[in-house]
Amino acid sequence: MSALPAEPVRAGLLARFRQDAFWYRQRGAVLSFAVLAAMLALVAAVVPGTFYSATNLSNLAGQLAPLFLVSLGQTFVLLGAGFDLSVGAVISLSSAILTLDLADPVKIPLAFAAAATVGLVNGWGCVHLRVHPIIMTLATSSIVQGLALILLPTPGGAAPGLLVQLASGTFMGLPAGFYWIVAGTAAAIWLVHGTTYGVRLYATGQNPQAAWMSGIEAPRIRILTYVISSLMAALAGAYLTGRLASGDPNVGSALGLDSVLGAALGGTLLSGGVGGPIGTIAGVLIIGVLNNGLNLAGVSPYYQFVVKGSMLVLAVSLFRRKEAGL
Amino acid sequence: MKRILTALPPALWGLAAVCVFAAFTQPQFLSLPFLMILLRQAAPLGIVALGQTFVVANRSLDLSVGATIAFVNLIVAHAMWNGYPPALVIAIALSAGLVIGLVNGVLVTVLRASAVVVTLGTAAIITGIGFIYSGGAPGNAMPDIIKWLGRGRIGMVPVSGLVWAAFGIVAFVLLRRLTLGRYIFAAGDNPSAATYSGIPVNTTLLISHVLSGLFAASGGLLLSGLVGVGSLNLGADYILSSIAAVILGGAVFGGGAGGAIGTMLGTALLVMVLNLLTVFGVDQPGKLIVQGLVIAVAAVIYQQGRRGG
Amino acid sequence: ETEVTLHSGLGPAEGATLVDVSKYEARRDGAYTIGFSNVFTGNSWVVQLLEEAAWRAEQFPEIERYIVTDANFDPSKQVADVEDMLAQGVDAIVINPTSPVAIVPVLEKAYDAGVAVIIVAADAETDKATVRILADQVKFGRDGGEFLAEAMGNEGKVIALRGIAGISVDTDRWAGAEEVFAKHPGIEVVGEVYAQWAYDQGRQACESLALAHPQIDGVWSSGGAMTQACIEVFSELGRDLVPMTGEANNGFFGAWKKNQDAGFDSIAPQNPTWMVAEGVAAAVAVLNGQEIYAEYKVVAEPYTSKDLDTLYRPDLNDSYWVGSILPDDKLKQLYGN
Amino acid sequence: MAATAPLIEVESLSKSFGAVRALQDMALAGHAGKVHAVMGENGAGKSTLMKLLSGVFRPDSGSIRLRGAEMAFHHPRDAQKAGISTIFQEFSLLPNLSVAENLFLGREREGGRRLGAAEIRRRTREALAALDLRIDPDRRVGSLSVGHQQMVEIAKGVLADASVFIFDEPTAALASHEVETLFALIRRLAGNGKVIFYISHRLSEIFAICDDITIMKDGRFVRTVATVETDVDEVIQGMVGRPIEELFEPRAETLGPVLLKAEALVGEAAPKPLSLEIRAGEIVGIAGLEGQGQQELMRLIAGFAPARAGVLTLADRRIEGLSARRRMAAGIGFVPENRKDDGLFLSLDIGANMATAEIARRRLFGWVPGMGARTAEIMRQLAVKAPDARTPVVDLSGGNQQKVVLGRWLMAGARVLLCEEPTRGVDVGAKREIYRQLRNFAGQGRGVLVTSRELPELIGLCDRLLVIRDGELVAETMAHEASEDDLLRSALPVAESEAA
Ligand SMILES: Nc1ncnc2c1ncn2[C@@H]1O[C@H](COP(=O)(O)OP(=O)(O)OP(=O)(O)O)[C@@H](O)[C@H]1O
Ligand SMILES: Nc1ncnc2c1ncn2[C@@H]1O[C@H](COP(=O)(O)OP(=O)(O)OP(=O)(O)O)[C@@H](O)[C@H]1O
Ligand SMILES: [Mg+2]
Ligand SMILES: [Mg+2]
Repeated sequence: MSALPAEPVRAGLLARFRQDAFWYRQRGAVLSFAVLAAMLALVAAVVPGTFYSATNLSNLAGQLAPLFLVSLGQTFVLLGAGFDLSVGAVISLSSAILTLDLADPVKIPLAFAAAATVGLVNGWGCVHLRVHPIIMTLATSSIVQGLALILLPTPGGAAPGLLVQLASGTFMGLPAGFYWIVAGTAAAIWLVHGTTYGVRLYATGQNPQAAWMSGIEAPRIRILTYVISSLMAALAGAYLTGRLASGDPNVGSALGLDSVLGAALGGTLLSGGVGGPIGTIAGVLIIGVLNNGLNLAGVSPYYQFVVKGSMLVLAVSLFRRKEAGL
Repeated sequence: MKRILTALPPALWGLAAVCVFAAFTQPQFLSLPFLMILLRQAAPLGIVALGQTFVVANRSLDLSVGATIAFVNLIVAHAMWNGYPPALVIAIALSAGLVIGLVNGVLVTVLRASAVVVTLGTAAIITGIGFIYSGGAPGNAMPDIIKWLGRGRIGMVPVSGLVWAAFGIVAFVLLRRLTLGRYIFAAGDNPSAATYSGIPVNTTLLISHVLSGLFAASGGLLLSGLVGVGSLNLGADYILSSIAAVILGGAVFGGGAGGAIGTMLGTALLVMVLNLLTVFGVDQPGKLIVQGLVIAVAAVIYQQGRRGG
Repeated sequence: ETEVTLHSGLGPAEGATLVDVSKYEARRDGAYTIGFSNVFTGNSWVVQLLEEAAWRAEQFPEIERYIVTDANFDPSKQVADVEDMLAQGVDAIVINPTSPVAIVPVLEKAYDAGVAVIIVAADAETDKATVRILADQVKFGRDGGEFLAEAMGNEGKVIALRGIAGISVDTDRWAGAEEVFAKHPGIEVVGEVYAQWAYDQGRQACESLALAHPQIDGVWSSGGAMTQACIEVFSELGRDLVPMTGEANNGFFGAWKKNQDAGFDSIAPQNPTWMVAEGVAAAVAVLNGQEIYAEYKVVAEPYTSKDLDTLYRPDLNDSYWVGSILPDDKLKQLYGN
Repeated sequence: MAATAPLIEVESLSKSFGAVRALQDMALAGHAGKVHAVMGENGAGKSTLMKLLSGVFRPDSGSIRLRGAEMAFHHPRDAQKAGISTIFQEFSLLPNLSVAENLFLGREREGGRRLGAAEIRRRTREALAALDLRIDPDRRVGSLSVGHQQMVEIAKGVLADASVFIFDEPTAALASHEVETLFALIRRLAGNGKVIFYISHRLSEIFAICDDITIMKDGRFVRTVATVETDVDEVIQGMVGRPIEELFEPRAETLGPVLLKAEALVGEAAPKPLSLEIRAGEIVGIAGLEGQGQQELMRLIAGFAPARAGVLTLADRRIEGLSARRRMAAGIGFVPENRKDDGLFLSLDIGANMATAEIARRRLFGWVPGMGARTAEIMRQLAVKAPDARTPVVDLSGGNQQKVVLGRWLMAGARVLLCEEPTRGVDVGAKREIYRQLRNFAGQGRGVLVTSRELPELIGLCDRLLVIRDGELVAETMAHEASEDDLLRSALPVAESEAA
């Protein structure tokens, strides 16, 4: 029997990123941590005292918690080769539900159930009805935003006391937002890297058909990514409602696309199957440091637009992909 | 026969349904003056959506159209152009759109960065430059010809409607009669196969983005003419509306479907539905819900049709 | 130290008390950092407000740093902005709240930290504010409603052009108008559309409503550029102009003046752009330890047709909001045709 | 035929896709220890049958019995649990997962316990070792050669300890020596009492390894015969419904002038200088083991990889400096190996698919001429089986799809066609058709350069053969003098060929 020649193995760090499956999928994360490090150094040079002050870092944690949560959720959807534009509206919806005139034990589960339903509808539409994710979630986003405005036409209402407590103040010297971030990130990393669901998600994101033929419930896995994303959005909504101690039917609108930015800047490819929550940590921090650094440096809002836009384009240009397009 | 039926854009059926509905409930809606007004309302969005069609057919996306419209508006309204020939002002505005499209195109093709992120980034940059350029205080030195384009009429017919039709013809020819269109649909369907057939895939995508920028600038010009003054944040709602119109017109990302006519019908459907909702006193949330439902239903029907055919 | 005088269009609110300025003694070093947290930079009203506030800040030698942030309508971004300002050690925060409740916790945090908190233009539901400078938005709507009722002879069909759904400025104005309409059973609101205070959307809204309703006897508008758009729609459709409410904007004044001969009449309630500038001035007053009330209201009455000739500035463009505190050369530079 | 009870048995199985009746009243019986071939033309329903056995589709009617028990699979996993392991026609490996992750995908748990990473690695190594493979379990599958990928796919079945193995065209992407490795494995599996269903369009393989042959046509069962009791002609007659006298066309009698000439051409991925020439009327074949630089050579000539040094002339015109697009305009045509990923526009129709290369030669803003007549003519010439040019190419069988890609270059008037694996996954009838078209093409004074993993195909189709080894052209023979043995000997690496 003439055996096949052994597969050539190239040595070196760079080859590792091509040949080792784990590092191949995480190469974007490595890059974005490098970008983050560069930015932190830059900030240290420009606004050293204020940025690295305890107050500021603690503020930063509070500010970034919602973006962390939605971006992590979005990461799941992107890994499954989907796209969820509706998270912003889901945040608004959960904020609206959480400030309804209902008992806390009713409305808190209700908010998450509503979010899960939106996720299921998104997943169902994309997976079983085969509507393009951008189109599907654009449509549901519009519908969900409408519902949020019906439930809560103007900002206000009373946030559940529990959420206000959980989202404000400090615990062991660290701000509440920090714990939300740690909890969300740990859960996401565990799901992706610590469970069988994670491998199956990577498989499904690359090629749902092949994954299915390998005996995996690919459709269910893809639908689940939308549910996770919606639930994370609801969690972000809960945090925001607690932090702002009130509801707002528009509170999530900016976070929809920002969540994609957070995940994409972290090296998760929009084509699916490459990237992950570890990179998203760096991606979100890049956005946060950028916003915060520009504010601290006293850059005028006009110039902030230009600087932020350029940084975005620059950072994302580092993640060169196989094919151009979406 | 079935092939032909499923090839028709979903917007056509939607439009027919809406017209029948209007005929029974709001007959004045279908009166000529109102239709002319609808035409004028639809024209700027229609042109932007035509531009969006190129990128969507090419499996990309342009989220910077809103910022482009606002930027064009700031340019043409700026006092700096007092005394210059209007043609120059228009040329400069259109060149701005062209440059924005070019930048998007280069970033998307050469750096192969995600179009979603890139065009969001360029949108932020353009918005910032617009603010800096106008000092936040938009002028109102708009040449009359632009106002005429935006609100003028020839007889009963709005000039902007005619401009839209002209752009429709241009887009139709580009997409369905010229090599470029074949390149776009081929590269949108399978970039790899397109490369191996000798199609200049990158150039094609670049041109799609340039066209989108150019069309967005043209739409912005009409909208500016309609508004008549500089106005910050003009056209922000055109980003999602233009995508919605393209989807209603039957184009999906790549896949060889959709085109100029579909997008024009899609725009008409969108504008018609929103007006009808206004007339029925449906409030903002209701409009959002109906708009979402219309998009979802169109996409589902279209997708089912494709699978069967 | 400068003696701060507030704009004459402001008056202490009913029952307003004096601020206990001794609380800010620790900060009275004559070198202040003042932050202004803005809602959104997207229309000419806000832009003029920014210009006026910046100009007013320049006039005070004791302001060492003047910081502006833009929340882009996002309450959580505004919370972050305020936090960032606190991290920079501001002495006073002037804020135009995105939401009456969302920013309360962070404002209270600022207040408790001894920072002067000046709430301007829209209210926030907290006691922990040093000074408030507010325009009465309900009155804005009510004044418009009353004008309409009278001009229509207390009966007829009205369409309403609203601003942005869910923004308190708009809901308050509409509440004022509804209050009036409720008193006159002959008045019927036949259509109501949100047009974001913008010209292009106001135009579309007015067009659909005008065509759907053959009879319209009055137009109530939440202000902005929507009324101007609606006048043009009516003229274009060849319909008789009906009474419409407006706002004190130069573009609208121009349209009003142009159509006066055709029998058009209107009213222009004020929502002065200089409120934020006065907020900055109030902050300086507080920090300087000057006597100041805890709440001011805009006492300016709406403009009517008799004010038109004196206030309309044909030499400035449509983006100019009437009643600016900016010096004339600055206005010409910003809005000159 | 075996007298024992079959291990797996299929009776009156039917399956329709909309109006297409892919399978009707199909019968099949697999006996332990036997290798059972399933044969039929493209679209005969072989893959559909196997997908029913492996739970990908559910039958409309009929029964599947495994060891006498009726089976109802709702999901591929059900079939895998029942002990049916399938190597699908289209790869089901995930390129960005590691070898270990691929092998254990969907079976990370065993008896309710999750397998640890270390254990998965160990068992992956064992499964690979059983196939004589030395691959790092953490290695990304996408970075392996196609041959190794196929082996990993098979290792998956071995690992599952299945009792029925289905191989749907496993050799379509393998080179001859890899096929040998595979066959050894299949024999070993059969020896262990497994049932093996084997699908291939390569008749020689069927006769080399299979015990029984089931022939099907148009979704129906034709007959099952023992391999020893039949011959090639009979099988073809059963599949196609008519005998095929001669698979290959006669070779060229006279050759024209040199059309394409490469002199010491060097590219980034092809660092060793390559020289070759193709004459008008000639079909030249490139033989070699998997991954010896065939692809790099083809793509270097086509212009998808820039030339670093050397000269390339097409009919006396230097083209090494031109881009791929320019070269195509100058008369080079390129048919990539992976038809579905790199060749076809699946949602476009035949007309659009055929026209691309011709249109690609035109100016960006040029007017598209009417091409209906020309398309119809080429469709007729190539005998493409489709109602008209508006038919979407997804609806075509593999052979017809391949014809569409060939037609693309006929339409563009290519003078030299670079053709990778022209008959991959194509049935005998269509193969013959494609050979005839390639010969026709050459006959019109043009040249063809072909790579193929099937040596008999290269020998039968070509006029002259070049052997590539480790990026170098090491041997040249006239096809009529060539033998598989000689070719293989020159193709093997020096060390191994000495050993052999
Ligand atoms: N998923 C599907 N949807 C619709 N029709 C299908 C599908 N799969 C197969 N068919 C149809 O079923 C018939 C049998 O196809 P099948 O793939 O089983 O052929 P095959 O014998 O495997 O061909 P080949 O030799 O080319 O692999 C074909 O006519 C095809 O059109
Ligand atoms: N999902 C599907 N929907 C519709 N038709 C399908 C589908 N999958 C396969 N087919 C049809 O099945 C037939 C054969 O399918 P298959 O994928 O086996 O092609 P093939 O002829 O074997 O090609 P290849 O040799 O390249 O694999 C083709 O006619 C194809 O159009
Ligand atoms: Mg098959
Ligand atoms: Mg096949």
